[in-house]
Amino acid sequence: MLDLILSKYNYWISILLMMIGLYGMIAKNNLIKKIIGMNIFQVSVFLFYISMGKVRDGTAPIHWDRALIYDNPIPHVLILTAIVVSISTTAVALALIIRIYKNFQSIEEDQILKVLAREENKTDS
Amino acid sequence: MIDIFLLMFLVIFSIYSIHTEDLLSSVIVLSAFSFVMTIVWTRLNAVDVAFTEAAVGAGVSTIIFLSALSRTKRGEEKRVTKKINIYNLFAALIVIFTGSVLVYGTIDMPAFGDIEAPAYNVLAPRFIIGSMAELGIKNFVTSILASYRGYDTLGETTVIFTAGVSVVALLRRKGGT
Amino acid sequence: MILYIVIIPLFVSLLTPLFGMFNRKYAYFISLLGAIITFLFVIFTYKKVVTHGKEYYWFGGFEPPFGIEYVVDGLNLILLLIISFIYLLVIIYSKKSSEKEIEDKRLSLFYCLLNLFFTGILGIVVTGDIFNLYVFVEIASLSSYTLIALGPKRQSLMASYNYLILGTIGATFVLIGIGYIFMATGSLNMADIKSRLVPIYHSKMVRTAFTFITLGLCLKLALFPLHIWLPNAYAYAPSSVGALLAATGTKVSAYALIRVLYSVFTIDFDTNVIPFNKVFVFISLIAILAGSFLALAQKNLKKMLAYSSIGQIGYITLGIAMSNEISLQGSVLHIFNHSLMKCALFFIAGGIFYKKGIENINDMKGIAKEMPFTMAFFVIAGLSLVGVPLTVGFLSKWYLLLGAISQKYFFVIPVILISSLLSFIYIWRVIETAYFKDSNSTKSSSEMPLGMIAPVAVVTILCIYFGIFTELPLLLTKEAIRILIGN
Amino acid sequence: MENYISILPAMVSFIALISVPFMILFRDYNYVKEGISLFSALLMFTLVLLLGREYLSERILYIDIIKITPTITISFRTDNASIIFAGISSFLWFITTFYSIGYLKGLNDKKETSFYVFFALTIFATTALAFSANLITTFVFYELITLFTYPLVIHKGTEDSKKAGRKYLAYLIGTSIMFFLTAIILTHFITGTTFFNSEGVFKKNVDNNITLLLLLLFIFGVAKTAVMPVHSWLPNAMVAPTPVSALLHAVAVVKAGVFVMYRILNYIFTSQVLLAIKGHYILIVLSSVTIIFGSLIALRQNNLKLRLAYSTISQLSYIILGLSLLNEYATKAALSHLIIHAFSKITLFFCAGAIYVKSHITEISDLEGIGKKMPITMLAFTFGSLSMIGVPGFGGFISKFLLMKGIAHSGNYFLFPILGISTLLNAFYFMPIVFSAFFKEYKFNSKDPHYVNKKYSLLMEIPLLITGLVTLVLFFAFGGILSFIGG
Repeated sequence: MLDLILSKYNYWISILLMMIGLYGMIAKNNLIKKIIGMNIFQVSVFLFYISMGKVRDGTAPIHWDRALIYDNPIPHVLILTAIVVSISTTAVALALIIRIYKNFQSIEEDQILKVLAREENKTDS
Repeated sequence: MIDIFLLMFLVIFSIYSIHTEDLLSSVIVLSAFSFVMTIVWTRLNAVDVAFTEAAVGAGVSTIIFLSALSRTKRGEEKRVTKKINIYNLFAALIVIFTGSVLVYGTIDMPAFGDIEAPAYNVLAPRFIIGSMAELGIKNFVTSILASYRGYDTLGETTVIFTAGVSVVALLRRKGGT
Repeated sequence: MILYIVIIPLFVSLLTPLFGMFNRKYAYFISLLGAIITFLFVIFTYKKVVTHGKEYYWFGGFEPPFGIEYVVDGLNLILLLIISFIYLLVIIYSKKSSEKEIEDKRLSLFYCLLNLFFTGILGIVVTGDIFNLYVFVEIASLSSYTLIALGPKRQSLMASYNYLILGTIGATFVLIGIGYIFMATGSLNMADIKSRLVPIYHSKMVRTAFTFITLGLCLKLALFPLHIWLPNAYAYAPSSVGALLAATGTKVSAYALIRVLYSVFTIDFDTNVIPFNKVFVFISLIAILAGSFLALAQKNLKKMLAYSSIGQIGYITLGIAMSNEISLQGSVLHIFNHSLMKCALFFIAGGIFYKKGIENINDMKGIAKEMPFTMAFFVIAGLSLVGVPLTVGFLSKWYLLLGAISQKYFFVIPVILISSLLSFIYIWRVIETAYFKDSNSTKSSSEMPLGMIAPVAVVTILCIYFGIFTELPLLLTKEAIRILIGN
Repeated sequence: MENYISILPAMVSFIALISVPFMILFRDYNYVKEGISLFSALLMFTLVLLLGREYLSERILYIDIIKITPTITISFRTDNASIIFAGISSFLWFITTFYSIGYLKGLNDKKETSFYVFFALTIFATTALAFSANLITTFVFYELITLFTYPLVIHKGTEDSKKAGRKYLAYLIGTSIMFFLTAIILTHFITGTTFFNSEGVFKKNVDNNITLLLLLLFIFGVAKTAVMPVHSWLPNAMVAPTPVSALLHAVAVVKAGVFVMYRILNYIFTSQVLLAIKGHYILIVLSSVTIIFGSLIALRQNNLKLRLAYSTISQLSYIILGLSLLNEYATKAALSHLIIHAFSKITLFFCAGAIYVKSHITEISDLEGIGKKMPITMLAFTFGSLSMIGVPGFGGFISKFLLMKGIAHSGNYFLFPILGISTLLNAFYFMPIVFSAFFKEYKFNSKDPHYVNKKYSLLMEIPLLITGLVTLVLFFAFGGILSFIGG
């Protein structure tokens, strides 16, 4: 059991981090806070991938004459792509938030939803 | 041992970043989180990724956050209503569920650093050998990125382009072209 | 050949803002040209696939699983056809509609994003590499977030934001799932993964991977409890975008789900190793009923259509879940058919908004006198949604029923019938208001402009055409499922 | 020549459909529009006669119009029952058109075009139903009848009529989708076919309980038969203009239900199967109950049209009873009652409409002495009533006589008293009207004493006299028709 925990501690921690991020994304009311949670969530997934690429006694995946074992380069490649995706999503999200703030003078979800609900009632009646 | 410490730092930073009500400090701590992550990745020999994260995650991302904050509001509003608590409980349930599925999946994973893991034995050898032999590129990550999985990179560029166009489309002011 | 299908829209998306700087009209014409050329390439591919059975492209010449592979077989061929066709119509339709709904200065960027979205969904459809799939999912998602946010009302911003949050959760779940799969198999090529997975089906990693990819795709697909982002997103997006998303967006996610369930995993895994399919059938049935009931409660026409989409997505997943050849065929047919009819219905809702500025059903009293053709098309597309024989909607529902019966899931029959009845009621509510209530205005006629009504006419006629001349869709889907299950 | 003939069953119904665009085109020219209606009715009747000749020369015509899937087709065929049904519908369409001209003009109706259009459409669906060769085709046209009659039901445009219209739709569409369609799907699943076959489609190995379940589903699904738990839509539909009640809710629509029942009992189940599972007793009991209770409720109605409606409910069950006795005489009785009731009931409705146009009287208690003002109308009314009661010398006697023969043959002697009571009840609710109309003093209608509308009365009186006389003629000319039925 102890072996199980110790041999995979990187994964456990990255899962813990993911869950912290995911919680922030779902539970927080502030729009920017959600995006912060999203960042943590995604970066933790990246940590999970990178941990997967590590090989015991491996060296960095760069050609080296004295190297015996290289680390797995594939997760690195995938994560390079994913980081870019993540930052792009963040940028779009923040741009959206700026627009939302301009329109509603608020970045609190429940306040905005209240305003919207009021508007909807008005158009219906 | 230092790895454990770094990981603990990550946990603390992330919790603080989510928890604090001051958005500015939250962003700064997020940046620190990214920075520690960079160190962790360097220690895991993922040099290229660490570089990128340092530049993009800790750098650019923080700047974007800060500029967004400057255009909106700094503080998160305090609220102690009961309704939100039920909502939080619901969120916690989802998170616990997802987390437990993930943990379940981790049980029979190859151990950390296992050289026998399939992830290392199916595609990787070809890439590691082929990089020098087929392409003559020393950095395997570069060779995979640019050639074997070049289309991902094109996709990645497209994503950046999309984000750029989106930001311009969203934030373009009235009267501009 | 396949490469061009994805590259051309991407290239066009680069050109639109460039030319848009000189004159905004160029952006539209280039997009139109791009859409036509892409459609021609798809037709070309169609002919090749029909004769050769399969078309593939290895990026950079590296053979799979090492390089990224593009594959077009029966299943994604159908998706390619419907997507590129609908996209072409949407571009034609969006000329007038977007000029009215979107600020002038954003117009060229709007077309750019439309093209990027198109690139994304085409990429999802053709790629044979599971990580590449994720990248394309993100391209399509990012562009759709912005497209929704460009909608005419300020509700669109929150709709877009909610979609962004849930969409990102979905996409990241897929990413996690891919990570677990990679860990278990070491491969990223779908076909390769499939063969490597078989001996390790009982691994917990594989099950977790399966759970996460399915969950993530269901979020994107807006399957019932995960649907909350969809109604607002569709209803408040610009009309042409709403139609595009409804007709192609969720369909592509459904396609991705089928691919993952049947080309990465196998029926054996889905049904025997884990009890996934049984659960999934029930979720789908709940989705069908819930979507139909919620649609009944809506006052806003576009929202009603959006909730109806949630019910219809339930049909698609029902066919996927029952996992026999007939039900899968029904599911693919429903993807095809629902694209046609929802496209028509959203086009019509957008046209009414364009001409009269109204969205609420109660305000549409007597509108059939002013827009006789539009409402006639609405009746046809609406009946197709109900599933009346001689329209496309019937065929897919019939196959789903046959699939259910051959699986001995008899409880599916009343659910499908009740939901058809419900959809008849909500469609009828619109028809009744439009035809049999006295209008307040005295205007005699105000049809949509030709550029908008022509696409509506085309899809509506196809709704009837493929309902009567069913050989082509039946043949294509049958072949597609044969390949999908056979391998 | 061969092809031309075999397409005829499909063509007959399409005549009515083709007339529709012309009516819309000439909507501003009243006489042209009416001319088109009359012409197509005549053409249709001629073609039906032609088909009857073909049938007598023992050529069964059959054609597939559309093949949706190999087992689901839209197909048409001819036989004696379909020719009879189509013949009555087209002939009475002709007569009713004359009558409607007078009725609509007399009431100064503004929505003439929509009236004629939907009338023609309903006739189209009815005749197409008559020639349907399988359950799917039947279902399609069965639903179309409901949809096409809805605008006629709410023709007046008042809130009451809309409410009634909604109930009409809810009943007919609801039952048909929930039960009829389920039954069709299950039948298709069990037997692999939906085609009418005089040997039946159920093989011996089908479980009795399932067959029984299917029978029940069919009985409740075909609500147009107005058998008693599913009858209440019919009185509701009486808000429609009287020509509609006359042709559609006394002939076309309800007879469509009965006709479908005939097809199902004889061409899906067959008497052997039904006798084996004793399923016909369900029908016998239901129809006996309906016969008695329909008459009892009719007795309590003071509104003339409502009394006629409940009488229709009761009379339709004679036909159902005839069908469910499963012997040659009873079936003959059913088919002949289909004809006789059509002529008798349409006469009665015509009279009700003529009275309404002339004096705006709707209640029976106000009819005293009306026979002195409208002798021709009330004479025809008397003929119709006598035929309904089954007095010798009128057509109604023949079918009742045959029915008794059928009962005797089947051995269910307990049905005799039911028939007797029902005949008495018939006399009770018709004869007082006739007596008070002829033998009581004419009172001024207190509501609007000066209202006597004499315009166009001849256009109404001639048709109702013709149909009234036909009930008389049928008694003497029945030998020929009977031999046609028997053949």
